[in-house]
Amino acid sequence: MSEIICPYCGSTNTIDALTCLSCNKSLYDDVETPAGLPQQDGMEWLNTFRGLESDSNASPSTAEPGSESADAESEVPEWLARIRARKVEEAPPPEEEPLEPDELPSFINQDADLPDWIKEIKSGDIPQPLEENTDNIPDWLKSLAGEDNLPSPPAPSAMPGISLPDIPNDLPVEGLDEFNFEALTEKASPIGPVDLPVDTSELPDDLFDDIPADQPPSAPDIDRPDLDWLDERIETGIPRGGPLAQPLDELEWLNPPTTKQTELSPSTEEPEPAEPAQLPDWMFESVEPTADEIAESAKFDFAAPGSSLPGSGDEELISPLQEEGLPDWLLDDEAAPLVPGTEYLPEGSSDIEEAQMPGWLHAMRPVEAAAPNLIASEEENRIEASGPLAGYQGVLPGHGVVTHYSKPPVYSARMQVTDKQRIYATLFETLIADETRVGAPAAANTTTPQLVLRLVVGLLMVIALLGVLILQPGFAVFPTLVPPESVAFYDTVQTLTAAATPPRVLVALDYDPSLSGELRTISTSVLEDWMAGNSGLAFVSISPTGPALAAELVTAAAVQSPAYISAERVINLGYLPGGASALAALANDPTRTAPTTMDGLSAWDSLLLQGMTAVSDFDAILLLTDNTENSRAWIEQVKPAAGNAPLLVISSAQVAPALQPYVQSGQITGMVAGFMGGAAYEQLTQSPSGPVRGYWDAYQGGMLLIAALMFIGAVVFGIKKFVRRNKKA
Amino acid sequence: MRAPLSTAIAIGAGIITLLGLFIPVEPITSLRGRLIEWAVLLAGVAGLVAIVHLLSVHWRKMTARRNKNIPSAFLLIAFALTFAAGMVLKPGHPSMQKIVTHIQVPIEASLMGVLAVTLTVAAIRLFQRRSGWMSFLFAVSAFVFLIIGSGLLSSSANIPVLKDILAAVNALPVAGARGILIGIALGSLTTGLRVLLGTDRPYSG
Amino acid sequence: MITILGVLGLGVVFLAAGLMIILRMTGKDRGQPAFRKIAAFDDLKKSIGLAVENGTRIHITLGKASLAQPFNPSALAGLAALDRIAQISSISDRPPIASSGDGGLTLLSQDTLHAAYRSVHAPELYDPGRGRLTGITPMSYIAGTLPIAADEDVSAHVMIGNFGPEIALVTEAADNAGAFSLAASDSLPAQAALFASAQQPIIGEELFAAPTYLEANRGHAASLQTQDILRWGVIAIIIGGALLKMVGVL
Amino acid sequence: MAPDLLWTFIAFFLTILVLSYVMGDNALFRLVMMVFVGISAGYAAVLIFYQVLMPRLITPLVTTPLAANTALVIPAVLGVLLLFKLSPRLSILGNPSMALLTGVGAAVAIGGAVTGTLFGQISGTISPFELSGLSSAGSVISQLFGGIVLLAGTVCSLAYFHFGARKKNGENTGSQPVLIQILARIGQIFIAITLGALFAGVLAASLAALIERLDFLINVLKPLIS
Repeated sequence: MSEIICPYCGSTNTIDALTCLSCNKSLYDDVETPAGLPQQDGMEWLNTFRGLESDSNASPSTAEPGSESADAESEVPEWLARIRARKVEEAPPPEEEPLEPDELPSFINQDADLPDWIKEIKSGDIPQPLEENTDNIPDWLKSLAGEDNLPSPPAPSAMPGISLPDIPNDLPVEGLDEFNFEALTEKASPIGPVDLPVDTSELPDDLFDDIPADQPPSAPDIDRPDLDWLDERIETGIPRGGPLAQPLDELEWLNPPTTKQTELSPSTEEPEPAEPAQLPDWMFESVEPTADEIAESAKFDFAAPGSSLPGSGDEELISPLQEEGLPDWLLDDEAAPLVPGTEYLPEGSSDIEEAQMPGWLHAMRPVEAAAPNLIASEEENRIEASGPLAGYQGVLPGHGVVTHYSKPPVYSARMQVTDKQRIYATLFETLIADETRVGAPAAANTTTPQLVLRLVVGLLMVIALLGVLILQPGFAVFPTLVPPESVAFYDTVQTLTAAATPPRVLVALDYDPSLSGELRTISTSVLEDWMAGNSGLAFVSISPTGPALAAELVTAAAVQSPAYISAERVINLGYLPGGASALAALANDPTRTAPTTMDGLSAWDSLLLQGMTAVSDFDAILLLTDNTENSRAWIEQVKPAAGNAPLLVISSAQVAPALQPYVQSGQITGMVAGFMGGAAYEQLTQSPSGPVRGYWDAYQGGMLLIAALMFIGAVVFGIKKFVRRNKKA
Repeated sequence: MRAPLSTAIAIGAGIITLLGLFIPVEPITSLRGRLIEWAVLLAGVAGLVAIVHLLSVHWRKMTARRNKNIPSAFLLIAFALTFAAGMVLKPGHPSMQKIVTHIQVPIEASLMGVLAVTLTVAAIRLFQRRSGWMSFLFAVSAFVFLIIGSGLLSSSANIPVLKDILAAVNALPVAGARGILIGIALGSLTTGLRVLLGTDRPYSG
Repeated sequence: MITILGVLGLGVVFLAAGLMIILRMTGKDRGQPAFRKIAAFDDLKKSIGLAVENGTRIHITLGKASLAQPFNPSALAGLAALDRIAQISSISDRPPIASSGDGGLTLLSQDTLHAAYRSVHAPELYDPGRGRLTGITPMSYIAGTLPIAADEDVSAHVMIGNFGPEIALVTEAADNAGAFSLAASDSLPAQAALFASAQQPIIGEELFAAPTYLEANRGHAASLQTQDILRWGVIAIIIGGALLKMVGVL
Repeated sequence: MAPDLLWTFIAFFLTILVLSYVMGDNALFRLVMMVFVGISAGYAAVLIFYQVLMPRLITPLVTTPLAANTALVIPAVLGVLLLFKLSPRLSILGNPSMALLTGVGAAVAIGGAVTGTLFGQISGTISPFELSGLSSAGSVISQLFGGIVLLAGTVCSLAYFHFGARKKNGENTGSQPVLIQILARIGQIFIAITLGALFAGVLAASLAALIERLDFLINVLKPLIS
């Protein structure tokens, strides 16, 4: 079974536990799923299926758009007001103070929209980097505070988790031309990933590329509200031009830093990798949220020397992503002829139109894709000066390439994960394991042993029964203890057949051919007794095959009663369509419900049924049944109409326990159930050669064989499970 | 609202039938009887329609371009022969009864026999499939009742309290059965009411 | 003739109907009511999800109860579950198939599928061939259902309806094919057989909870709440009645 | 070959082929199943025609004047409409017929559940507490004890099925009050015992069927061998 490790005491808990069994602390204490979140019809199950039941409501994709947009609207004025206040007062930004969680922008407080593991990270790790960042902020913030047009400074921090790759899908590209997305990117918060439904590990690394290495890390919270509304609009799918237009206009002030950045000279030179020590912690923390990144960190160490970091350089970017991990549209862009931004263009390439390159695409353009092409352009222009290829243009250089490429970064294989990350990685693995468990059940693996087991058990049973039936060893003792309901049955039959007037019995035949073997065997002795008393038998059935089975039954019983004239004393009223519903009609008026015999003759004018108009005119009702529901209908609907006529039941063993309540309540006068009841009846009648007696050896042997097999199976599989559990422990 | 006419018919017919059961006064009672009779007739017609549909499904399977299902042809032939014979001879004819007693009975009874093996294997594998104390109790109960049902204990009439013990053990399942049956009745009540309230409209296709 | 039992019966029906209506109306304000976890339904949801993702089929079988019979509510509950399953698996490459052992039920299963696809705006998915009669008698119904378990690439079997114990043959065939099986019946012998043979057996009245646990409409949740209220009413009546009987009042 | 002997051999081979399923699924078994489905459908169709439609609908409509059978016109029309269910395009025309069938079926089910099971089982649970007719103290105690066990089992089994759960902060915790949990635990015991007993009963019934079939095979083969 899956387990959850308590983040407090480390003890294991069942996967469905909400609080730790050892320390009694909540396993999800930082997960605040809001109450009454509307469930999106039909989609929650998919989350459940993915093993993220508790997250299902939290997923931004499942959250109700209406409510989200409403939240967004309620949040926007706050940050707008703050920004505007800053603009007016030129006061130090309030973000300099460490933010309390309550003060965090809406997208952070919207825990409900977040998967648990993200919430954990958010609640546990975010505040600290915020404080650290705010410590670092003042210098550059102060410098920026002097710029009127820059109420919010361009943050060099890349936004590793921002859902920017979604933007081209959600918004028209031409719409995005209107503002520079790079600015937004720069201004993104490291806390951003927690707000995103997408896995940050799938983001293109060049999201980070435009960050000037010389800029210190910024306080991301300043710009967080901007991203907040953007994310919300992107997620809620509000069409651009409407509600989006206004924030875009307001963001025009973001252009200067962008312009400033584009003025940075593109460099094909080896960038200076930033020293890890100089990097703020939040950069690492921001990587923490996604489980994929936890796995990714196994092959990539952000803090390892020699590796670059987001914001540490322009081209020399760490890309834990493989090409196949990129979205198609990004791959397409890579494959397309290079249309770089001005800052990357080498000399001679300036004829390419700048305007064709949207800002957002520029921001996301993988640097790896750009750099080799830059070299290629140089190569194409170079003319070989010496050797046999002298005078040719575009000859591959023998030595130049080496100088253009830096030594590939060495990625550390050492995984640097915190305990929490490990816990969540384990949890994630468990969830995946759970996901694959169902639908590809263990049965698939155990099919062969199961078929073998079935074959062995089947052959064993068949051979054993055949052997006993053929040899008739006589090892089984006939029952001497007789159930009281069988005694009552026997007594009733004896009383009625001993009467001066031969009784007339309504025989309700309500069993399927599948159990005709059992019921025919049991009831033959009973019918023989009725026939011995020259009883009149009127058969009726609510089963389509009932009339045929009744004829067979009478034929079998009549063999032992040669004096009995079946043609006169037996009448077959046929089949009552409508099943149990027809029984109410039968109880009310049998002459109308079953007017004719199977042969089409008028039943109630016959010698046997002459003068009868109601069910209560019968001396007894004998029900032969293999079915609880129909039995109930006979008991509840026909018995009350039968007056004092006793209701006798011959039932299959499979319904006997279900009919016991009616025996106890007296609604059933007497009952013979299964071979056991049949044997009891034959014991009472002292019949030396009853049909049940002939099968008794096989029956008792078979029952004991099944019990033994069941016991062995329980022991074997029980021990197996016990051993397996011990091994696991 | 989806299928308003059908919904009205279902609710109206249902309420009349229900009232006729609880308040047996004229003309509700006769109306109820009539509605039930109509329902039985319609169930019969629905049965025929469904049988035709069953045949069409197997006809399609048999005539499919790919993966032809040959056994479907046997189904169609068996149906055609039985139906033709039945229409000519009528159901009461001895030959038609032979179809039941010599074809349906052997097949159905043999399938029931196979079920004995299936259930035995299921009982053996019970603890492989699932553990837990409910399964354990189930297994113990089944084992005990198999022994009781075999008649082994009933052969020892000399043991003084055995009869009482057997009677007490046999009474135990009654309590659980009652609980389950009452629960099912409650479920049936609410499910039926959902139809009568128009919440469930399975006929609105 | 009007009897006390008749009046009482009618009272119970009106009480239940009133409760359902009130709970449904008040439920709109209070949100989704809380219900206990039933592991079988969780696994069913996962199996449906896997079937959708794997492109395999879901098979829902509705039993053999005739609509004109008193024990048809299990089939009605099965139809409600079919409706929900058809909706949520409508994005699958292989839409679910429904089988039954009664003519009326077959036609209703076709109607249900039709309505379900229309409700998700995909009426083109409807194929009457996916609502099948597999056999008209109880055992022929099982015989006709066996090939579905073996041949039709079914990865999840949902059995909700009135069956006999012979349904264990289908669960075994499903097991052999490596498919998931959830089974619920109102028949006691069938429940016993399914407890041992089905991967996820549903006991007793839990079968009526299937639509609610598959997140159907509020009416189903209200119906389940009503069941709970009536249950405690019945318990109170039983205990009170026993006490009154003991002291000789009743 | 005598017809009876032929029928016996048919039954014999069908039994053998079906029992071959014990060894595993096979083509012959499948073939027999298809034949079985076809035959049972054919037989049922004949029965429906001759025992339902003919006597209750067709014959009265044909043989008696329409004025005397106006009530049958409605089911006749509804029955004809039901035939449109065969066409996917026109199947909607059959909806009223299905609605009537469903409505009446639901009402019948409600009636059965309330008057049949609910009242019947409640009265059955209470009835053991009727002690007035008992003479000896021993029988009173015995019946009272039995009645209490029965009542406790019924109540606890019912409590086991309680669906409601507690909400915490508006979220479903899935947990139930302690009292219900305790009752449910006890109820589980009774339910498990009941299902175990029923399972043994089903096994006994199916074993009886297997024995009867094997005996049939032996009886057919005996004369041939001897």
